[in-house]
This record gives sequence, C-alpha cells and structure tokens, in this order.
Amino acid sequence: MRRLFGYEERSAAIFLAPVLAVLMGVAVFPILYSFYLSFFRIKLTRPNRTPFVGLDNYLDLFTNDLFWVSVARTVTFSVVSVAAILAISLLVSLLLNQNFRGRRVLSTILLVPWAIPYVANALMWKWIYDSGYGALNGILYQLDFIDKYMVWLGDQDKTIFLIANAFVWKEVPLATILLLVSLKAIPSDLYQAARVDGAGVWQRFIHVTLPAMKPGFMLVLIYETMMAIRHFDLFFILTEGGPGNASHVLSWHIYVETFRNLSFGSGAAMSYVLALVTFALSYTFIRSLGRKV
Amino acid sequence: MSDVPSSSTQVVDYRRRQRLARIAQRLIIFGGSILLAVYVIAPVTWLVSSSVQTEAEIVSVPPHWIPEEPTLRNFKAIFSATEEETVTYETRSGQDPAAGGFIPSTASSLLPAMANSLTVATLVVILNLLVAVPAAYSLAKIRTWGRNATVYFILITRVIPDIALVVPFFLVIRKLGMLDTIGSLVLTYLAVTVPFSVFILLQYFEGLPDELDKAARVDGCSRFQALIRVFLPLSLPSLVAVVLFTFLTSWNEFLLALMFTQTEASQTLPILLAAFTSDFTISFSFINAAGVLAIIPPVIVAIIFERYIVSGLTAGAVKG
Amino acid sequence: MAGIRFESVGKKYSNGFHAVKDLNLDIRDKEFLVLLGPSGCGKSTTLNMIAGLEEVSDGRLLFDDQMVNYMPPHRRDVAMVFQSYALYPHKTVFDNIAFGLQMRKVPREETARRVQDAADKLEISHLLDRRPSQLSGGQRQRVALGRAMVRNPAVFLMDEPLSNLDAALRISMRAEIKDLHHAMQTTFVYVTHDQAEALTLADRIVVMKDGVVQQIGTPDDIYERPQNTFVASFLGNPPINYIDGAVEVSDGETVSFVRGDLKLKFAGETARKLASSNGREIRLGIRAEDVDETRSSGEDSLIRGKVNSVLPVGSDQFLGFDFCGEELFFRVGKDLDHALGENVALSVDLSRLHVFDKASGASLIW
Amino acid sequence: MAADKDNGDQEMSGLLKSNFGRRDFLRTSAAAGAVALAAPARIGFAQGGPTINMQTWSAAVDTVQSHVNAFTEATGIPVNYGNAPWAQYRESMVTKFVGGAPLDMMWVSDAWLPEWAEAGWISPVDEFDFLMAYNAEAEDFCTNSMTYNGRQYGLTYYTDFMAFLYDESKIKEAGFDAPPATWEEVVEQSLVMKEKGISDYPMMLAMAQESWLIEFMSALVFSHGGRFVDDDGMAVMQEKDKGAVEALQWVVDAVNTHGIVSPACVETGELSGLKAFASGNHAFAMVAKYRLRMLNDPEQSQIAGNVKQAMMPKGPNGDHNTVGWMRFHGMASQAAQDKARAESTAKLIEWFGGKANGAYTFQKFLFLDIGAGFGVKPLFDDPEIRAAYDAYGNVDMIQAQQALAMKKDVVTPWFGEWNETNGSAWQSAILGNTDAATAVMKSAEFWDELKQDY
Repeated sequence: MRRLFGYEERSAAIFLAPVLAVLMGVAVFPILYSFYLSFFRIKLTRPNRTPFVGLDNYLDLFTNDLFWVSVARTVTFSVVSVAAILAISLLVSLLLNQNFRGRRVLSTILLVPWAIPYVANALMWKWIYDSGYGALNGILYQLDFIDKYMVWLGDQDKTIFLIANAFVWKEVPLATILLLVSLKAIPSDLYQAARVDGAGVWQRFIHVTLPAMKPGFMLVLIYETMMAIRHFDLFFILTEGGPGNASHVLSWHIYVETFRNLSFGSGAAMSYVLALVTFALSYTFIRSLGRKV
Repeated sequence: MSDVPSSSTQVVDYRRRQRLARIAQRLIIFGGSILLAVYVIAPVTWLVSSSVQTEAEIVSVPPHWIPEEPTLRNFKAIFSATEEETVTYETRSGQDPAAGGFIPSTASSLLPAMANSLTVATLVVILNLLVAVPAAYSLAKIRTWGRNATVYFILITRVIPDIALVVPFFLVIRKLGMLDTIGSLVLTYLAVTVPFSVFILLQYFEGLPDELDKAARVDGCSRFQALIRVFLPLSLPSLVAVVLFTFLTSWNEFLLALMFTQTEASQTLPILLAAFTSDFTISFSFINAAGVLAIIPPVIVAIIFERYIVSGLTAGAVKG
Repeated sequence: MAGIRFESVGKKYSNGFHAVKDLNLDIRDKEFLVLLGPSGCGKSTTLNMIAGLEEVSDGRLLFDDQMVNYMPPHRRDVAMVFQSYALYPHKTVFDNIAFGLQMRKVPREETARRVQDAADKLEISHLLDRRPSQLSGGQRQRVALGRAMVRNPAVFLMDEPLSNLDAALRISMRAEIKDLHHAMQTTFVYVTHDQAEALTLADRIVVMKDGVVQQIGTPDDIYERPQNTFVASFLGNPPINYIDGAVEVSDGETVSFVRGDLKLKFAGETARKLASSNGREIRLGIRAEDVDETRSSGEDSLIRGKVNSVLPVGSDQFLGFDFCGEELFFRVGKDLDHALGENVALSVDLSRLHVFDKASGASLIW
Repeated sequence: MAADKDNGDQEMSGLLKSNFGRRDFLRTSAAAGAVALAAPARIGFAQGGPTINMQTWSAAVDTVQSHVNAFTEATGIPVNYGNAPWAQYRESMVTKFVGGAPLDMMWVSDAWLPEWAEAGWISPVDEFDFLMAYNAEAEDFCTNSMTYNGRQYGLTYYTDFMAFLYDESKIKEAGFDAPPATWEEVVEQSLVMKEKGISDYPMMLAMAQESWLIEFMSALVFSHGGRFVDDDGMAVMQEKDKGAVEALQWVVDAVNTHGIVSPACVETGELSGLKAFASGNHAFAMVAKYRLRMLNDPEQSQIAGNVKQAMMPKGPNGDHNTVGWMRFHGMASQAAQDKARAESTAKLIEWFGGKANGAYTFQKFLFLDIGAGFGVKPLFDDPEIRAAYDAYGNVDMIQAQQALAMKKDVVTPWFGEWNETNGSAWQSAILGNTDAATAVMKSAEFWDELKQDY
C-alpha cells in the first residue's frame, strides 16, 4: 500500500537534489578514484611499473614505524587542541551570551583570528615564535619571565603544543559562533523555571544550559576533531614535521608520502586509514551524544 | 550587630550575598573579557605594528612594539598598482634597493587577488545557502527512507583528507575545462563546505519545533513554502553562521587554490601571500602588511553579520 | 464535506513501531469526535493522518468517499490547533491568523475582515499587532484557535489544545470550544487524554490503547457501558473499583457476586445475562459514586470495610476504604462524618454494577 | 609493461599519466553519478594551439613578465605565464603533470631533474642545436647539472652557491683581523665573541626541514672534504673522513658543546636565519651568495656595510669547497611530442636561457634586479655587472668560491624520499636524540635501500 515516492519522498528528493548533485559531481569521483589508487603500488618516478597490490599498501602501514609515530603525534595534537577549543569556546560563548557593555566590540574582536587566512596565520605565528627576534621571546623577556631568549619551535617537547596553540587561536571563533547559535535557541523561561525550582547558577548550567547546547556542542566536537586530525597548513609552514619528527603528524606524513616520495598508492591508503578513523570518531560522537545529526 | 534580631540579619545577608554575587559576576565577565581580548588581539596587534615598520626595524631585539619610524610604504606598494596592461623592460619593477625594491614584484597583484578571493567567497556563500538550506530542512523535518543514509553520505564526503583528493579534483576540473578559473574554486569550495553548512543548519532546524512545521503545512504551505515562509525567517542565526563559515573557509583555503590557479586571473589571496615568502627578495613587513589587508574584508563581513548571532534577533522567541 | 472514513488503516514507523493498528472509524459530518487515550495510544497519530501530516501505511483513508492517503496537508481542507499552539514567532498575531488565508490566496480585504471577526469573537482584537512572545498562555491559545477558525475548514483538528493551560482557564475554554463547534457547524476531531474534556465536549468518543480502538460511543455509552476494564478505568474520578470474585446462581434465578463474606445480588438485565455463568471468575466494577450510606436495600447490597482515608473535595468527599486488604475509593456526600479506622458499611447501587471477564477484561454485560 | 602482465599483475595503464582519457573519466564519473559535466566550455587557458604555457615559481615575476612580453612581441608567439609559490612549487607541478594540465616550458630545480625525467614529465632539449650552442659560453657546472643519463634538459635560469658570510665589525670587536679559514677557527672566534658578549650564538645555521636544508648540509659536508655519495652513486656518507659524519659532528658540537649555534637552528629556515643575521644577532652565516646584496642594504639590514664574504671554512680534510645549485628552463614532454609546440617552446627557452635579441638580456636583468647568479661566463666581463657586484661584494672572492662549488651528489630519482629521512636524521642528532654516526648510518642505509629498490 505504501508508495515509494509519495509527496514527502518527492519533496525530500527535490530538496536534496542540489546537494547530492554537487557532491556526486565533484566529490564522489575523487573519492572513488583515490580509493582505487590505494590498491596499486604507484611510484611516479616509475610510470611503467604500477602493479595492483591489493591490500599491501594498507598492510605495509603496520610495519611502518614513522607512520605510527605520526599517528601518536596526531593523537596528541588533536586531543590537546580539541579539548582546548571546546573549553575556551564554551567559556567564551557563555560570556558572550551575557548582557554587558562592550559585548559587541568583544565579539567582533573575537572573530579576527578566523578572518586571517591560514597561510597568513602560520606566517604570523612563525614570526611570533621565532627564537631570534620573535615577539613571544620579546614580550616574555621584557616582562622578566625569562632571562634569555628561549627556543620555541625548535624544542621538540614544545613544538606540537605551540602549533596546537596557533591552531586553537584560529579555531576558537568558529567554535564559539556555533555554540552561541545553540545557546540562542534556549528559551529563557527554561531558566526561569529552573530558578523557581531552586537551581543555583551551577545547577542551571548543568541541567539547562549544557543539555540544550548538546547539538551545537556535538557539531563543534565533530567539526573540530575533523579539522584537527586532518590539519596540515600549520605543520607545513611552521615546521615541515620537524624538528626531528616532533611534529610529524599523519596529514604531513601523507603529504610527504604523496608529494615528496611520489608514492600515490600508499599515500592514498594512508588517507583512507585517516578517513576511516575520522568517520569512526564522528560516528561515535553522534551516537554517544545520543542524537542523530 | 548583636542587637539586631537574627531574622533581620539573615535578610541583610541575603541582600549582601546577592550584591556580592553580582559584583563577582561582573568581575568575572570583565576579567574574562580582558583576558580573551588580549589573547586574541595581541598577535594581531603585533601583525599591524610590524606592517608599518621598516624591514630593518622589524628584526630588532627586543622587538619594537611601537614602530620608531612608521612607514606606509608597504601599503602604498599594494595600492599603487599600475593600470598598464603589459609590463615592459622599462616598467618592470626593477627591485632596486634604493627604491624600496625589496617589496615583491607581485605586490600590485595583491588587490586583484583579493578581488578574486572576494568573488569566490561570495559565490560560494550564495551557492551554499541555495544548496544547503533545502537539504537541511529536508533532513530535519521530512521523515522518509534514505534520510539517515543521506546524512552519512554527506559526512563521508568530508572525512577524506584533502591531500588525497587534490589530484582527482584536478582531473575533474581539467575535464570541466575550468583550470585557472575562478569557477574551479567556486565548485570545489562548494563541495568541501556544503556538508558542514548542511550540518550547521540541520542541528538548528532540528531544534525548531516540529509543530511549527506541521502548523505551516496545515495552514496550506507546501513543503517549499513552509521552508521559505516559516523556517527561513526563524533561522537567521544559523544562516549567519553558515555565511561566516563558508565565506571564511573560502577566504582561507590554500591547497586547492594552489593547484588550480596559476595566473593573476584566478590566483587568490593565500597564494599571493605564500608567493611573497619565496621570491628572491622577501620582506616580512610587507608580508605582514598583506596579512593585515587580508583580515579586513572578512572582518567587515563579520561585523555586518555577527549581531544576528550574538543578539539572536528571533531565535529566543522560537521556543518561548 | 466532510465525513471521514478509516478503512483498516494502519500506521507503522520505519523503526518498526506500530502506532495504529487496523483502525476502522466513521467520522460523521459536523460531529464532535474526541480521540481519548493515554499517551502513545495512537490518538495523535490518527489525528495527524487526517491532517495528512503522517502518511497512512495500510488501508484507506477517505474524505467523503475520496481516498486521500497520498494527499499532502496543504491540499486538504483541514485546520489544526496544536498543544504548543505552534504560533509563528516571527509574525504578528494578525499575520499568524491571516497566514492560512494568505496561503490560500484569499483576497486581502476578505482576509482582514475574517481575521478581525475571529479576533472579535475570541476577544483578542487588541493584540493583533503583538508577537507571540508578548502574549500570555491563554492569549496564545486563543490566537491558535483564531488561526484555525478563520479558515472555515471542512475539518477542525485539535491536538490537546488545552493541556498547557491552567485549570480554571481550561474549564472556561472548554465551554468556548463547545460554542465554537456549534457556531462553525463543521466536523471537529479532538485529541485529549483528559476524560473530563472528552466527556464534556464529545458527541462521540473513541477510546484508544496501544494503537487499537477500545470502544467507540457517546460519552454516556463510554461511561455507563464500558466494554472493557481499560475503558472503565480510564474514565471516572476517582477511578472505578474492582473486586475479583465469582458468579453464584442460586435457586436458578438469584444471581449474585460472591467474594468471601461479600455477596452482591445482580439486578435485572445483568442478572439475566449472567444466569448461565455459575461459578465463573469475574471482576466486578463499582464506580466510586455508586455507593450510598443512607439508602438501605438490605444485606445483599452492603459492602463493609474500614475507613483508611478521608479526602474532602469540596462538594463531596473521597473515602479510602479497606476491603479485605484491598484499597477502594468511593465518593460520598460531604455531610457524612467518619473517623479513620472506623468500620462502615456502604450500600452499593446494584443496578449499576459492571461485570468483566477476569482474564480478558472484556465486559460480560455490554 | 608486458612483463608485468605476464606476471599476472593488473596494470593500471596510464592512469596516472597525463593521457587519462575523456572516456575513462566519463565512465568513472558516470558511474559515480556525475552531473555538471555540461558546464560551460573552457574558460581557462587555451590548450594546444599556438599559445605556449610557461610555469614558474613566484620569483622575479615582473622581470619575467616583461621578458615574456618582449618575446611575444618579437616572435608573435603568445605565452600563458603562470606562477606558484616556491615552497609548494614542486607539489603543484606534480599535480599539474599528473592531472595533465597543459604545460610547455617550466622552471626546474636541479634536484628534481632525475625524478621528473624518470616520470616522463620533462624531455631533453639537446636535439635543438641552437640551444646546445650556448653550452660553449655556459659554466660547466650548470651544463652538468642539467644533464641526466647523458641528455641535456634545458638552459640555465640562474645559479648560485652557498657562501660563508661574516659581520666584519663583530670580528674586529672580538679582536681578530681575519675571518676564520677553518671550521675550528669558527669555533675559536665564536667562543671569544660569546665570552665578550658580542653574540650569544655567533654562527647562524639554518637547519630547518625545508628545501634549502640539503644545500646547507651539502656545503657543510663538502667543506669538510666529505661526500654523501661517491661517483658510482654508492653511499659513503657513513664512512669516516670522507663522509658526512665529521660535518654533522661539527654541528652537533657547535650546538650542544660550544653553544655557538642556537639550538633553535632546527626550526630556523633559510629566511628566518637570514633575517636573524640581518638583525645583527650573529657574526657568521651560511647563506646563498645572492643574499649579500640584501644584507648590505641599510633598508633591510641592521648590519649593512659590514657583511663580507669569506671562503667557506674548511674541515681537517677539506678544501674550502661549497655546494652550488642551479635552476633551469625545461621543456614538458607534452610539448616535445608536438613538433610545432616543441619548436616554439625551444625558442622561449632560448629567449630566457640563451640570448634574446643577441644578448643575455634576461640573465643580466635578473642579476641587476635581484642579484641572482648567471650561468653564462661572458657576463662577468660586462661592466654594468661588475659595477653592481662591486657595490656589495668582492667579485674575485665570488669567482674563487664559485670555482670550488660542487654539484649536490645526491640528486637521483629517489632524492625526494631520501631527503626527508636524511633531514630528520640530522635534526635528531642535533637534538641529541641520537649520535651523529648513528644518524648518518641510518641515512646511508636508507639510501642503499632506495637505490636497490630502484
């Protein structure tokens, strides 16, 4: 009795057609194509020897030490930066949700980091972190926090955190905006009801604000995790994976494998491992936060 | 205090506690704002300050926070773009040091590149809205088979690292005959931004009551009319979030632009910025000046739109 | 328009939930029909199917003999009032009410006139320029009603429209809705879980549970002649009391209910229907108000117990009554004075006893 | 290819070559549900036809553009000139080659020659006699660097070498009257400067992971009398006294023992290092010779006028050798396949790498505009050139050092891959994660592995 294409299905089809057309037309071919490449041993400098190797490119990863180093670096970078982004943007969005003088100015200032192209951002931080004449050393020295110029990016224990800082600095505005949008959707009578029920500030936050922010929170979590795991530009411009392999993250590893080593097959295989992890994380977040996107 | 009845003490205490709480709240807001502003603005201030320093001053140790001999030469170089079509031996920028020639010869391409970036970003924003809004509405409010599959399909298109997609993207663009055109960037940026635009709108639409949708349809709206007449006016904050997100993503994007563009006809701002760092003559102060200019258009866009998010013109009333 | 007919209609969601099962229902033109049941019983789903907001999975839904299974809501001539009112937050009251007319391309002057009319009737003319966020709950409710009224729809659907109001307002709005039905002379389908609303408003009531219709009938039918324990329990305040026991037929004509010392003699029709059921396990239902202390019709109508609680409710009082360890509630006159723990005997109105099969809960007499 | 088929291997013939066909594409994308293929016809640059596509990195853009315009005016051949940032140039070119973008002439770094030639992206130009004629006046170093497997792949765009520069005022302040001649003396003088507080880290070395790193390492190794690889291409870097261990050990000691090189050197790129030197932080620096001009420009440098060039210090077994490099104008294989396009492209190569209108115009402009070294000997006698050089450098010193410049010995098809590992290994040693010998050994093993693999 049910029709496959009732009015609802037809409406849905029409509404989804543009987005599906764009993604099918532009994104699907590249995805399938690079997936296809991941089953071949491709070295561009040997254009005539590109055998089909099945899963070898994937299996080889298990014995590739540098690959695992890069996984560890990626995990460190992602966990640190996503946690920082979430914490800061949560606080900032709560702050901006208050009514106070200067809020407009503050929120406009806040958007500035977002507005800087990544390349400019990376160059700016490179300039700030420079151990010779950088602004960070300058200000710390003038404020007497340090008595001689420090090594920043060149210190392998600090590198990844400094890069994370540059990343966080740039990503907080977007995360804040997304959280703010979800905060705006909380009806104020919910707060009043909670207040009547005797809930204190903290309880109101836990029981009213946080649950209502969940969808926005999830969106930020997924988006920023995806961005952090796959982030590339800062590593490229600030360190190229160095010093040693202190910032040799997975995305940089893939870049090196693909464009420096010209091994398109294994580069694609690594990309798909990364994609799988990203998808699994997103899926878990969606599920564990108990809501479909 | 001892002669004050205990009940009255309590009243006084309450009032004082409330006042203290309010003062504490103000202090927290004030302190938080200052801290945040400093964290955000300090690097940018340095960027601005160094953009008006000379190349020699910029490497001072310790840095000169306030330029001792401020100069607008970098900005002049950018804005004094010659109108001439063809560069000849005579009109080439000879890069004679005496004439401040360390400014990259491509300085005059910066404004055209900004124009390209602006065009690309604007088109991507418009197309995103056209494409993502109906999709998000459909996924949020129309319950049909294939809905979940569509959500995951959209998500999957964004989990693969761009690096892996660069070459196949290039093949698509070449086959479409769009190499070195703005169109190539519009198309690919649309494909990389639209999934998240859909998700931003989707989570917002899902927050709007189902009954609103039902009411509209019983009132005689087709699905399309319900979207246009009822949902769109209510989604301003999320629409603004999408506008900002897509505009800035397009404005910032580097890798694809690097691959698809090669001449002034299509090169975007980030490409020019990167190019400045690798010419024979490199001026950090000039690069910083270019960075400062790069911030201005998005900040203007943000200023235009942010109040719709921050003050939430309509959203508060939705569920009330 | 409009008679609405459900023919073996089912509604199954994609997650497998079967919200409505094999529904057969005829809604007559200009009737006030109330769908009554606890939450999740399928009543709202049924309403949504009439509106076209939910698609019918099985069977046929007909408006005046025309199948409308696939007709989207905006092509059906229905209006609906929602529990949350679902007013458009970005539109003024006027625009909220006018919206449906605008969508149907009613001329501007006509729209204005009808909106004004409706606003006058609902006494909200002074609010027309406000936005929903500036209105009180009752005002919003009226706007929601107005929005449906102006449409002059063939079917008027209401989904728990009063449940968000406070008690006093709810009662007065009931009366207004009843008036509205009279004035509009159109079919009303009204969903509620509130038995009082159902009993006051309905021409007919449909009681539903777990997607299945339990009973269809006039309020009187439903209250006086419940066809199963579910229907019987769902209506009545305090709810009907049950005592399990057996049928005893003596002398071939005296039919009684027996439980230990308690023996109640059935009267008239009931006795005749149970005459052949000697020894059958039954569940006896006694409505709270069907007892009396003053009337005394002999031992065969008395039920004895100990007073557990006394709850005055203004006009009457509820008596908590311990009968062989089971708690029964009765509604008695307020001038009666009983101390807690006191043993009392109440006389049961033998003509109003309800008898159900103990296992299935189905009525044995209606 | 046939052999592979016999082995049962599945071939993805030409999938990654530029002839990825329209039909392949349509088939794949149709399967993927592609739409939008009906998009407007080519808006971008014209394919084929008379237009020559020229791709460079973003350097001296204006100078190049003016020379391109003069070419079109002289020959009537239109040129589509595009450029991409140097740091990403190789990657963007890889994409363009693989993606089949129309390309005819492009700039190539000597380090990429084997790679690009093996991949079939660029073609030799030695069939054009009018191009080969220029070899007579060209530096042999350049001609050698453009030659792979006996074929010459282009004409020189520019060439330069790694120079040892010093800040004369700091040397004097420290009480020395001559710059150091050996690496040992560098340490001695530096320690004195440190002691006198003239500079915290007197020697500037830029050892960050970037494309310059191999040149810095090679200069250190060559000046220590070592090699990475011998003439047969076998790794010798791990061998004592003729390898790379001494050079690396010197750097490790300089950073960790003497503290005369900043530990931040592992994050310092050529550019940052240059700017730090220009800010007066250091007394010695190893940078490209053409940087002399900038360092002596008061607009850009706080030590302008004091920067002098010395011969590259030598190690115990070394002899002031340094590394040289060059970039050249090459021809894309797709141009070479089409006779008319090849002809036009060769003309463009000549216009840039040879003479234009009878003179080495481009080379001269390039030098005058930005100080980039030329690979054609006659220009040294040009009075204008000599005058320009004298303004900030010592021509004799430059010529003497240039004569000792050696080609990078690691330029092979697997250079890119090895370079990443080698760079990390060196950095690890400097960071103290491993000792110099182990680091170099690891690098050598990887070299042999790659060589064998190839």
